[in-house]
Amino acid sequence: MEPIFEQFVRDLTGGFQVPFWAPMLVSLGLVLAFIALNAMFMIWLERKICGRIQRRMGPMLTGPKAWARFSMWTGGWFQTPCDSVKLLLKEDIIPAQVDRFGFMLAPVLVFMAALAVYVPLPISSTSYAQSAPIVVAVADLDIGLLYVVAITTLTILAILTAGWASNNKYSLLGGMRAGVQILSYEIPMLFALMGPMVLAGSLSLGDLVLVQHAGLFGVPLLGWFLVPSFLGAVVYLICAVAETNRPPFDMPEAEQELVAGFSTEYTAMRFAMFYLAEFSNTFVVCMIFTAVFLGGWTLPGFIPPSSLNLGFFTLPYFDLLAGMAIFFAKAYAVVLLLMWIRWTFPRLRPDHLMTFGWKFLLPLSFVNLLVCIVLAAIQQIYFGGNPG
Amino acid sequence: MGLMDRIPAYVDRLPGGSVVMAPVDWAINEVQASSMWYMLFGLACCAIELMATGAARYDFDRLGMIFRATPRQSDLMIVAGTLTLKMAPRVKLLHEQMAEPRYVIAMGGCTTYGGPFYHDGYSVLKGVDKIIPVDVFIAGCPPRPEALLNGCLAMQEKIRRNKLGQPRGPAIHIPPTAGRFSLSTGTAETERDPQIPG
Amino acid sequence: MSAIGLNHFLALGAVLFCLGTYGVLTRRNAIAVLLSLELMFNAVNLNLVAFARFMPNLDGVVLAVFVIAVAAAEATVGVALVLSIYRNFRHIDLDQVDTMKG
Amino acid sequence: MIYDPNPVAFWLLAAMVAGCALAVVRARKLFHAGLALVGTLFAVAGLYGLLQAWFLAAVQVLVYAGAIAIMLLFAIMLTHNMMNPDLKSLTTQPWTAAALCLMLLAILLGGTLSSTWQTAPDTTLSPTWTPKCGFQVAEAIPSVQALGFRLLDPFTLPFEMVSVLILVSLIGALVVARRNPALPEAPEGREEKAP
Repeated sequence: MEPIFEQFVRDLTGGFQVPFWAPMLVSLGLVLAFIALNAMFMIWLERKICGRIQRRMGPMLTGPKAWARFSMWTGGWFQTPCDSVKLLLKEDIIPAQVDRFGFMLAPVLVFMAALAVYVPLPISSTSYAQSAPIVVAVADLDIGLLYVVAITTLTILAILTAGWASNNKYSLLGGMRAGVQILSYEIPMLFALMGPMVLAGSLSLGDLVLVQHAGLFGVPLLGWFLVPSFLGAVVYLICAVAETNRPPFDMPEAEQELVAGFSTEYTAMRFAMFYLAEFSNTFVVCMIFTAVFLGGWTLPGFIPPSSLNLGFFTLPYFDLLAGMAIFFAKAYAVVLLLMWIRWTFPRLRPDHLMTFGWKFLLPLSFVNLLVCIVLAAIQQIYFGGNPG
Repeated sequence: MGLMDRIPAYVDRLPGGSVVMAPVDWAINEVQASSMWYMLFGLACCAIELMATGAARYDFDRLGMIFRATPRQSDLMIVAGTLTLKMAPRVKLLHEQMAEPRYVIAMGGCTTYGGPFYHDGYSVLKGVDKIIPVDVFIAGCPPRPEALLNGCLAMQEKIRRNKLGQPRGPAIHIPPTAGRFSLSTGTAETERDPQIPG
Repeated sequence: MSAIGLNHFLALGAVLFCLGTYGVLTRRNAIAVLLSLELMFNAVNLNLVAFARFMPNLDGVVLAVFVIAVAAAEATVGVALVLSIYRNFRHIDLDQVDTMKG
Repeated sequence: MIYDPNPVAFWLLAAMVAGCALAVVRARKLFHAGLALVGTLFAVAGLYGLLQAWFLAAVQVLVYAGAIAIMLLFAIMLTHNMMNPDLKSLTTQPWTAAALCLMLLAILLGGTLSSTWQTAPDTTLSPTWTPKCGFQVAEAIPSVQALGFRLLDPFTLPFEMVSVLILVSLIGALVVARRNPALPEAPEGREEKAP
């Protein structure tokens, strides 16, 4: 089997061998572009949906006016690019009393974490010109799920650093709240993910998806881990909202008490990096939810052909494209769910948050793990091997 | 904006420099006008109207205006309400903490000239422009949300007339009988009723 | 640059261990001592994993996992002690913590 | 063949380990020392990756950098003024300790470098790891499964003992750190001021 990128280039150019660093550079560029464009789109979508939920219209005036006249849903689509460019052009303030090293390090760290977490996420698979289907990801790591959870801890570090280095009591409180919150919600999250790990017998995200496609007890749809580890899915979703500091778990940046939390002293570019990373992380947890609980790029009983004959033209890599379309459709469905949650529920109190996490979600995730172990044992005894 | 202030002065002097600068000016102004993030603070009764303007019926967000709680991230300061002498230094400090480019709207009579406290208000600052530069004055006590929206549109118009490296124009005054604001298209002075989605 | 062998990793582990020792000896702040202790733990772990790789035997990695778990327990107790000292003395300067029944 | 890691990666990571460790023991602000510790931990995780112990690298980042280091940072924040450089209170007897540590280093290096280790040929894995785009990474050995079997078969007792140890230390930490209402506390006003 050959890496998809190198194969693609060779097909396109007729035998050109790419140097070893080219796939890394290309994937870095692709992920960067994806983060920027996707975050812009998500922010716009969030503002439109927020408007809809609150009986408003959201941004209407940026971009060509005809779009806004057509329907309120299409208006203001140029809003987020405007915001981004404005943030780039604004004055960059580093207050005199801050700890300069930490202050400048924190946004870079948080962005690095947001970037690095994309590595093992599988978005599709292809069997075009391959003996067996291969998973399309930057690198489908053997320890993918563990890697993702580990990298998330870098975000805590960055937020703590931002809070401490700003030399501002609101920032410090916000940073510490964020740290405590992410740290304590990471544990039920990991235990919630352990159910699927046990069911699939693997930590690789690509394997998880393939196992789900194969089905549980021989039934395809049952294989979506949403079904056997339903509790785990619910716990993961709640923890994911808490991890990304989104309402109703946004104590770290509660405007009423903490101004803007850990990002209080940040201006322009540096603030934009925090913002971008936050939305990128939101999308990442949705992608993980899709891959781990919703069957990733597959649909039950649907295997797209590796190339599509359109009569006048044969479209190669059709299964790759179809898989990507399915994957992103599912991921955006989860994004919409998160937005619905965000604009519906009021904010929790910090002590309620801790109680909820430790006394409710953690036992629930243990129960889920137990259920998954029993199911995996049944599968192993009566149907042979792991579900895959 | 250290760099942004110096470059246009050089470019403008070159032959054909203004041709280069015009689209740049247009783009920068358009971007700034489309995303004026205002600072979340209110001083008195005008703040209630400010909240109403941000809420469902009038909806600041359609102008691309969202609130930021910290001055570091906001572009626009809406001084809403009676500014007492005790509060004045804080407002000045908040204005100084905002990053350039920053704009100020003085909302209502009190912030414009002292309002009802003009004669006897020993504790009231008679005009916020005594401590910080103001771009738009909105009359009214308090101004209706339509007037505030009108002021924001005027603010946008003023930003669109900016030229890099040159001082800003004089302040704009919005009279209390400002025209109606059309909520569907965002243009001023139409007679249509507000359309509310849903 | 010559090929990297086992000795390179062992030397790096030794350097890391000595730096940790230096920190433990010179720091007076309790948390700084804890930080330096973590350096020493890591030096040992590095050696274990290097041995596990170069004389192919998984036991080194298993031991490293145990070391990490023990380090977690150590850090928990250490931080609890530091907080307790801080509550009684309002500082965590190890040279000054010399009274019993604080 | 003997496993042969990439020298460029090794020297980069080694420099990062040594530099960050030096910062841990010499930094003026304690928070910077904590940040440098996290840097060291990440570099060591990178070295584990270089040694193809992927699972251990992830555990290092997750447990060490993610939990232990963050807990230490919290302790720093709870016991310190935000911007207190506390330079004077940080180090004592630097030169004596340096001499001692150099002696220790000489002994350790002499010991390790003079002895011959029985490095065995490695038949189980591909010698080099090259990251591939859209491709399963070369079978990471020691793989998670092998490690799991190893943990559960010969090392069952230590494994259980470690879990008991963690439980005991957790309870002990709670007992130690709990506020005892019977005992009087030091007054709040006395900030840490080392003589």
